[in-house]
Amino acid sequence: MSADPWTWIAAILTLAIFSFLYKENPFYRFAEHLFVGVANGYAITFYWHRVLVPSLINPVSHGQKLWLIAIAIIGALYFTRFIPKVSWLVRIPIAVVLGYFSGAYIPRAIDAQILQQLRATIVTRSMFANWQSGLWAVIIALGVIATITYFFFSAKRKGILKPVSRIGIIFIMVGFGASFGYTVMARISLLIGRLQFLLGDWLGLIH
Amino acid sequence: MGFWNKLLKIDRRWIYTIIWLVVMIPLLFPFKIKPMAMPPVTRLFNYIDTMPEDKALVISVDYTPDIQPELHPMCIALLHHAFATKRKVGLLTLQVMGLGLGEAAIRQVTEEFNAHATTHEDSIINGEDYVYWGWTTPIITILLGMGERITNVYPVDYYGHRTESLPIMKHLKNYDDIGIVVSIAGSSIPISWVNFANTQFGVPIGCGATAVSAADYYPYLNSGQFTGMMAGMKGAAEYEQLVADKFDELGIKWELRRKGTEAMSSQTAAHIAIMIFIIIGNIAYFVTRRRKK
Amino acid sequence: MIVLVLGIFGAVAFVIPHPIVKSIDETMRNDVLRIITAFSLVLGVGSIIQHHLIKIRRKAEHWPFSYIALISLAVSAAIGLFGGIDPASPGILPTHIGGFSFHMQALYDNIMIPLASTMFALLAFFMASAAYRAFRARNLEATLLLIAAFILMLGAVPLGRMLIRPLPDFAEWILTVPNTAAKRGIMFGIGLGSIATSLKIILGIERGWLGGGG
Amino acid sequence: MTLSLSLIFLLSSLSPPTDVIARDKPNDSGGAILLTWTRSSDTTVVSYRVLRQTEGKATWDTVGLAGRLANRFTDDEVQDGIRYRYQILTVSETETAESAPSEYTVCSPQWFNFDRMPAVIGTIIFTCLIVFFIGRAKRNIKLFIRRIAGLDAVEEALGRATEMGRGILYVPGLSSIDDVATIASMNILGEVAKKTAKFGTPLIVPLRDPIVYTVAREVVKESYTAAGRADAFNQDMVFYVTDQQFAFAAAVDGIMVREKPATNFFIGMFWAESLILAETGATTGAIQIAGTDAVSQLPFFITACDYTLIGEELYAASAYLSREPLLLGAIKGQDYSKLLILVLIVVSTILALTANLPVQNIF
Repeated sequence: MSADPWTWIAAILTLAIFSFLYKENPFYRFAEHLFVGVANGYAITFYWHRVLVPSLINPVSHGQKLWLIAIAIIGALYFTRFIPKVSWLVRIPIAVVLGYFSGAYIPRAIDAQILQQLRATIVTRSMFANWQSGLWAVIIALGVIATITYFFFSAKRKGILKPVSRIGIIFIMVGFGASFGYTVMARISLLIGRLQFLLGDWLGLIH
Repeated sequence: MGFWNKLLKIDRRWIYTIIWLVVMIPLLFPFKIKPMAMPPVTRLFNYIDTMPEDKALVISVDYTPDIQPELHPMCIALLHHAFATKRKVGLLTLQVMGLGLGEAAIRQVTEEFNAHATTHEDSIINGEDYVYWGWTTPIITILLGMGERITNVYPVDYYGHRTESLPIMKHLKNYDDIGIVVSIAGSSIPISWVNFANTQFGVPIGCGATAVSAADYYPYLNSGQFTGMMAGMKGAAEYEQLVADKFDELGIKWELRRKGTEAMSSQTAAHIAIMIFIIIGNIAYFVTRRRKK
Repeated sequence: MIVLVLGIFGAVAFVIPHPIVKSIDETMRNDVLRIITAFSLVLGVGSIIQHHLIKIRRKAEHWPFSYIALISLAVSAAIGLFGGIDPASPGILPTHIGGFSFHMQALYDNIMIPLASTMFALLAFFMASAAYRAFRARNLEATLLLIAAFILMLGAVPLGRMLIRPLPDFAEWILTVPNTAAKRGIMFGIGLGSIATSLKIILGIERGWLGGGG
Repeated sequence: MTLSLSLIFLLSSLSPPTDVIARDKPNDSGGAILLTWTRSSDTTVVSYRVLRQTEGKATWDTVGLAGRLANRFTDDEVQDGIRYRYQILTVSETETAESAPSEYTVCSPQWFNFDRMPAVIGTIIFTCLIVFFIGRAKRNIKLFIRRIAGLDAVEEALGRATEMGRGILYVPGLSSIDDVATIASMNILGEVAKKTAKFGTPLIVPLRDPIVYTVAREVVKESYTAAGRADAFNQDMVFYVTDQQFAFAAAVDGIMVREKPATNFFIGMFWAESLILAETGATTGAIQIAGTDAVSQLPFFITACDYTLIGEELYAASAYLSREPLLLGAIKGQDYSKLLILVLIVVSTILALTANLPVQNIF
C-alpha cells in the first residue's frame, strides 16, 4: 500500500467519482466542482507564464515591439463580454481570430480532405501489382461512390440511385459497426486505467 | 412477467458489479499473452526505426487527462523507442490540459534510462537529447510556425529556458529537421496536423488515436496522409511489444512496465462480457416481442 | 469586415510564398493571434466565475458546492502564478511544507488526472448497461452494424486469435476496406460542410458566432 | 584545375556523379537552390559531399552531405540575387571523385506557388457553388431537396402517441445555439410542435443550454400559434434542467421513467450521454427517433433507436422542413460539389485504367 499522501488523495477522489454509479451524492458533486476549479487554475498559470510573459510582457518591458500594446488592448476587449453595455466589443477579437483561421483553413482543407482523399480513391493500374490490393482498391472506390450517393439530396431515390444508395447504407453500417466495436474497447480501457491505479499504485496489488 | 422479461428488468447496478469484477479479476490474475502488431502500428514503428539518424522524432501530446489511460502508454512507448535508439526527441502539446501529461511521461522515461546509465553518453539530458517545448496558443501558430522557425513559435520551453540557448535546437530548425510528428490525441487534432503541417510542409504525420476515433482515421492511412497509427490501448500494447523486441535486439536488459500489455487480459474478459450482454439482451428482446405479437 | 480581410489574407498566404507576404503572415501568427487568443481565456474563466457567483447569490440547488469551485480555482491559480511551474526553479510562493510538496505538477498528477479520467471511466459502466438493455438488432442495418462490431471486438483482443486464427486480419480488413470507403464518403460530406461554414463566416452570411442567437 | 581534375579522374577508380544541375527551388520564398545529380555507378560510395562556389571567389565550401542513395539536395543557406555554382564529390572509404561544376544559378522568391493550383481551383469552384445556391435560395427560386425517409417515421410516431394518449419527449441536444446541429434541431422541433398542437398531444422539451432554452420556447410557441392552438401552449412544456452533462442525463432519465412518453426524439448534438438517454428510452418501450452529426454517437443511436437521421440527413431534413435559405443553399452547394467529386473519381479511374494516364497526380 502506498505511503505517499498524494496517492491517497488521488485514490479518495477516484472513489468519490465512482460513487456516482450507486447514485448522485455530495462526494461526487464535491469532486466535480473541485475539478472545475483546479483545471481553470492550471490553465491560468500557463496562459500567463508561457504565453503572455514571453510574448508580450518581456519584449514590451525591454522597450521592443511596443505596437504589441495595441494588440493587447484588442485582446483585452474579451473582458467587455461581462460588461453588458459594451459587450458587443467582444466581437472584434473574435473576428480577428476567426477570420484568419477560417481563411487559412479553407484552401488547406480542400487540399487535404477533398483533393488528397479523391486522389487516393482513384484506382490505378499499379494497384493491381497483386490481385488483393487491386480488388480492395476497387471495393473502396465503389463504397465511396455508394456512400456519397446515399448522402445526395438533390434527386429522388429512383432508378439507379435506389440500389446504389442501398449499397451505400450497407457500407455505412459496416463502418459504424467498426466504430462501435472500437468504442467499446476504448471505454473499457479507461476503466482499466483507473483500476490499474487503484490496485497498483495505491494498494500495491499489481507488480 | 416471464423469465426473459424479468431478466431484462434487473437493476443496472448488478450489471455495474459484473463489469467491475470482470475487469478487476484479470488485472490481479492476468494470463500472459503476447500482442501481435497489426500493419498500421508496424508501419509507424518501422518508419521511426529507419528514418535518417539526424531527423528528430516529435511527439505532440494532444490528449488530456480524461482519456489518458488509453493514450499515455503510447507516449511512453514512443519515448522508450526513441531514447533506446539514441534519437533526438521534441515534445509539445496543443492542449493546455495536456502539459502535465507530457511532463509526467518525459520525467518517468528519463528517470528509467538514467537509472541504468553509467556514462554521460548513456544519460538522457534535457536540452541535449530532448526538448519539451510545452504549450502555446493558438494551434495554427504552432502548426504553421514550426515550418519556419521553431524558436520563434516557442521562445521559452516548458521549464522556462530560452529555446535559443538549448544545444538541441541548433539542429532543430523547422520541419525539415523533423522525421515525423506523432500526434497522440482524443480529439480531431491529428487531422489539423494533416491539414496544416503535412499539406503545406510535407512533414510525415503519425497518429495515436483513441479507439473511439481510430476507425474514422483509416481513410487518412489509406491515402498516406498518416504514416501509421496506434489505435487505443491495444495499439499501445502492440507498440510496446515492438519496442520490447527492439530492446532485446539492442541488448538492453532492464524490464519495462507495460501498462498497455498488462491491460489486455482485462480487455479480453470485458469484451466477452459485453458481447454476452448484447446476446442475452437480444434473445430476451426477440422472445418478448414474439409473445406480444 | 475584419473577418473578410483577414480571411482572405489567411487563404492567400497559402499560395503566395513571397517573403513580404510570408513575414507579415509570421508576425500575424506569432504575435497578433497569439496575444489575442491568450486573452480569450477570460471568456472561459470569467463565465465559470460568473456562473458560480450567480448560483451562490440565488442560493440555487447545491449552491454551497459553488464555493468549492471558486476556492479551488483561486488556490490553484495562486500556486501556479506565484509558485512557478517547474519545482526546480520555484517562484516567490513556497510550494512545499516539509516533505509534502504541492507544486502545480503535483496538483495535476493527483487531482486533475484521477478526477478527469475517473469521470470518463464511468462510461464503461454505462456502456455495459446499454449493451444489455438497448443495443438491439432491430432491423437489417442494426444487425449488420452489430455483426461488424462483434468481429472487431473479438479481433481486437488476443483471445480472438486463439479461437479463430485469421480473425484479427479479418477485423483489420473490415477497417481498411469497407470502413475506409464508408468513412471517406462521410468525410467528403463533413469536410465540405465545415469548409462551407468557414466560407459563410468569411462572407459574413453566417453570423451565429456574433452570439446570442443572432 | 582542368588538368588536376582529369588526373584525379584517370587515377581514381571511383567515378563521380554526372549531370549535376542546380536551379532555383520552385514555389518558395527564395533563399534556396535545388540540386540534382545522377548517382555514381560505383558500389563503394559512402556518401556525397556538396560543394558550393560563389561567383568571383576561388574557394569551394562544403555546404552539405548526402547519403549514398541520395540524388538531390536543397541548399537553403544562399542569398537571393547572388550567383552560385556547385560540385558534387563522391566519397568512398579511401578516395573521393569530383563531378564537373554545374552552371551558375541565382535563386529568387516566387509570387505564386503552382503546386497549390488544384487547391486554388477547388476553393474557387466551391465558393462559387455555395454563393450561387445561397443567392438562389434567398431569391426564393425553387430548389429541390428530396424528402428524407426519416421524416415519415416522425408522422408515424406522432400518430402512435396520439392513439395511446401519451406524450412526446423532444431533446434538442446538449450543445449551444451556434452549433449547426442545434439550429437544425430547432427547425425540426418547430415542425413536431405544429403536429402536437394539431392533435393535442402533450410535448416535453428539457434543455441544457439557457440560450437554446429561450429559442426553443419561442419556436414551440410560434408553432402552436401557427396551428391555431395558441391556447394549448403551456409555459411548462419547455424547461431548463441543468448545465451539468450527466446530471442532465439523469434528470431526463427520470422524466422518461415517470411520464413514459410514447415517442422520444433525440435530435441535435450529443456526447457520451447519448448512451444513457437511448438506453432508458429503449427500456420504457417508446418509439425513438434520433438525429445527430456526432459521428461517434451515431452507432449507439442506430442500435438503440428505431430511426436515426445520420449526419447530413439531419441538415437536409431540417432544410426540407424550414426552407431556410442559408441551410438550403449550403446543402445544394455541397450536393453539387459531391457530384463533382463523384464524376472526377469515375472519370479519372477510367482514364487511369484504360489509358494508363497518371491522372491522380493532377490532384
